[in-house]
Amino acid sequence: MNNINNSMTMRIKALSVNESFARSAVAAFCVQLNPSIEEIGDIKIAVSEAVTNCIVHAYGYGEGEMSITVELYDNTVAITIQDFGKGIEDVDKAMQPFYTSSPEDERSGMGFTVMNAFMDKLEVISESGQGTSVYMEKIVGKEAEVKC
Amino acid sequence: MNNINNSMTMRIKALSVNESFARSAVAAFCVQLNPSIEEIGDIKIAVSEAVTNCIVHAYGYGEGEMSITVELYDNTVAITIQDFGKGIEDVDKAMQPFYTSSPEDERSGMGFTVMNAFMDKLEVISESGQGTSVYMEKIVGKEAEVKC
Amino acid sequence: MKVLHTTSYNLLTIALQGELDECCAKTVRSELDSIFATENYNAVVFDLSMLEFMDSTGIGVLLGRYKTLASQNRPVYITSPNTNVDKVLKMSGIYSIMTRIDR
Amino acid sequence: MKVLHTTSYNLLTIALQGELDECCAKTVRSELDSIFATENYNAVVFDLSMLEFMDSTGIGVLLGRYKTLASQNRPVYITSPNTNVDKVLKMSGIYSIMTRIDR
Ligand SMILES: Nc1ncnc2c1ncn2[C@@H]1O[C@H](COP(=O)(O)OP(=O)(O)O)[C@@H](O)[C@H]1O
Ligand SMILES: Nc1ncnc2c1ncn2[C@@H]1O[C@H](COP(=O)(O)OP(=O)(O)O)[C@@H](O)[C@H]1O
Repeated sequence: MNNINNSMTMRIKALSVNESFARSAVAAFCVQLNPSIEEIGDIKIAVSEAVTNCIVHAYGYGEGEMSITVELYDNTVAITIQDFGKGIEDVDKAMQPFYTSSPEDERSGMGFTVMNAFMDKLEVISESGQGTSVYMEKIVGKEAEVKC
Repeated sequence: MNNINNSMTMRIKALSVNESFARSAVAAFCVQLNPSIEEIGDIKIAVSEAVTNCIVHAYGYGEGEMSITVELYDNTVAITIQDFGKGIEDVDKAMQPFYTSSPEDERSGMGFTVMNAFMDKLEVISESGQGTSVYMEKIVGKEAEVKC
Repeated sequence: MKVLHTTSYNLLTIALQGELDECCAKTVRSELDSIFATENYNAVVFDLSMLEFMDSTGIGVLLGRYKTLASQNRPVYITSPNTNVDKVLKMSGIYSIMTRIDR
Repeated sequence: MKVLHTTSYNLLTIALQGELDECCAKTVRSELDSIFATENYNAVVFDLSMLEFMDSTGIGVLLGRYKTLASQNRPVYITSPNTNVDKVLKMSGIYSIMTRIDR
């Protein structure tokens, strides 16, 4: 990973109307690295999973904020999605496919599995009561070519 | 203006490749208030003017960051665009139509005039060496209707 | 999100249009359940050709509907997802219980 | 941003395609100047039908080109801006020096 070329941080309310904004804004920022349409789709879904988790799990549909940081390197996108909500007691368990703490909401327990599958790197840092930080990386495009 | 319904803050590098991202992201966030296409166009251009000024004037094309905050009220969008650059010595003079400090760059001196014309409110707070904060409001749409 | 439906020869076709995420999941769920309760059918096809986006919340919605329909012995099929939607469906293993049929 | 051009009967038509802002202004300026230097023409039309966005930086670019062309007695016209581009052009007063012609 080379020198950081560009970066963006946004802070938004943990409202479900912001889900589509969040994934589109991240995708729009990543366009600078010339990703393919499929890569953009992968990034959108991974962002959507992490953002949904903030709204649903971190704040239980209540008030809260989340922060999304996107860093662009030569051919890599690094995304950090952070909340200040209730945190995860057992991260390893939470990351298991099909594990969900809210089966009654028909959640599939596939959120982390999707992030893992669609991105090239996934790191989750969390502690009970301390919020959660999800860090993901994806290698995209062929070459960083900045156009306008 | 009623209770704030939603808000977003982003911090981006003052790079000209970020101009189109910034105006599109603000526009995408405002869509929640059902603005007309013309209103979205007005917002995009006003944001573009303020963002360009950060890049060109505040940092003179050099390194720097800007922060963009969008607040949605019942039928009003409030946008604050802030930089931490060189500031404006005489704000009243700067806001005059056709005044520009860089005529050699073929700047038109119409930036503030455009913001004023296309938004419903414009407030500029600045001091030499202290950065600049541009606050704008626009009344949009008919009614706040949140869809997804 | 729009949920459209037509029934012909006892085949109920549900077309999902737009972006299926957590924001609209609740509405979509109840729209689907009310269609399932009122139509006359013995099999269901989800036509995803107009579905632009879906994440794992959507998987949950589909699986939830599947459970009810399977318990009534009504088979469920999926047709025409776009590349990205297809990727999520594949990795969720959903195709092993809802066959993908393409024309 | 793309700058396209055609010349016919000494009328040079420049079509601007995309978004004209500060990011591409420098490139657009030098592309225009090299077209102006090489073509054979006595009037210029800016066809803005494919211009999706323009801000006051674009006004500066147009005014800059106008100055040179006017000093050579070459009239400059504008055609087919979209509603939002038209609004900026109007408020800048540019139509008083570059006539808007529509077909
Ligand atoms: N940001 C978060 N804050 C608190 N808990 C979380 C967060 N993200 C995930 N979790 C926990 O991890 C579990 C698994 O998450 P995930 O794989 O996304 O599946 P799902 O969202 O369908 O439950 C969740 O059920 C929840 O208990
Ligand atoms: N963010 C800023 N930081 C420092 N100076 C600024 C800033 N915004 C505007 N200015 C000053 O105000 C003047 C007028 O701005 P504007 O009306 O946008 O016209 P233009 O950008 O074409 O010069 C600029 O030329 C500059 O001197």
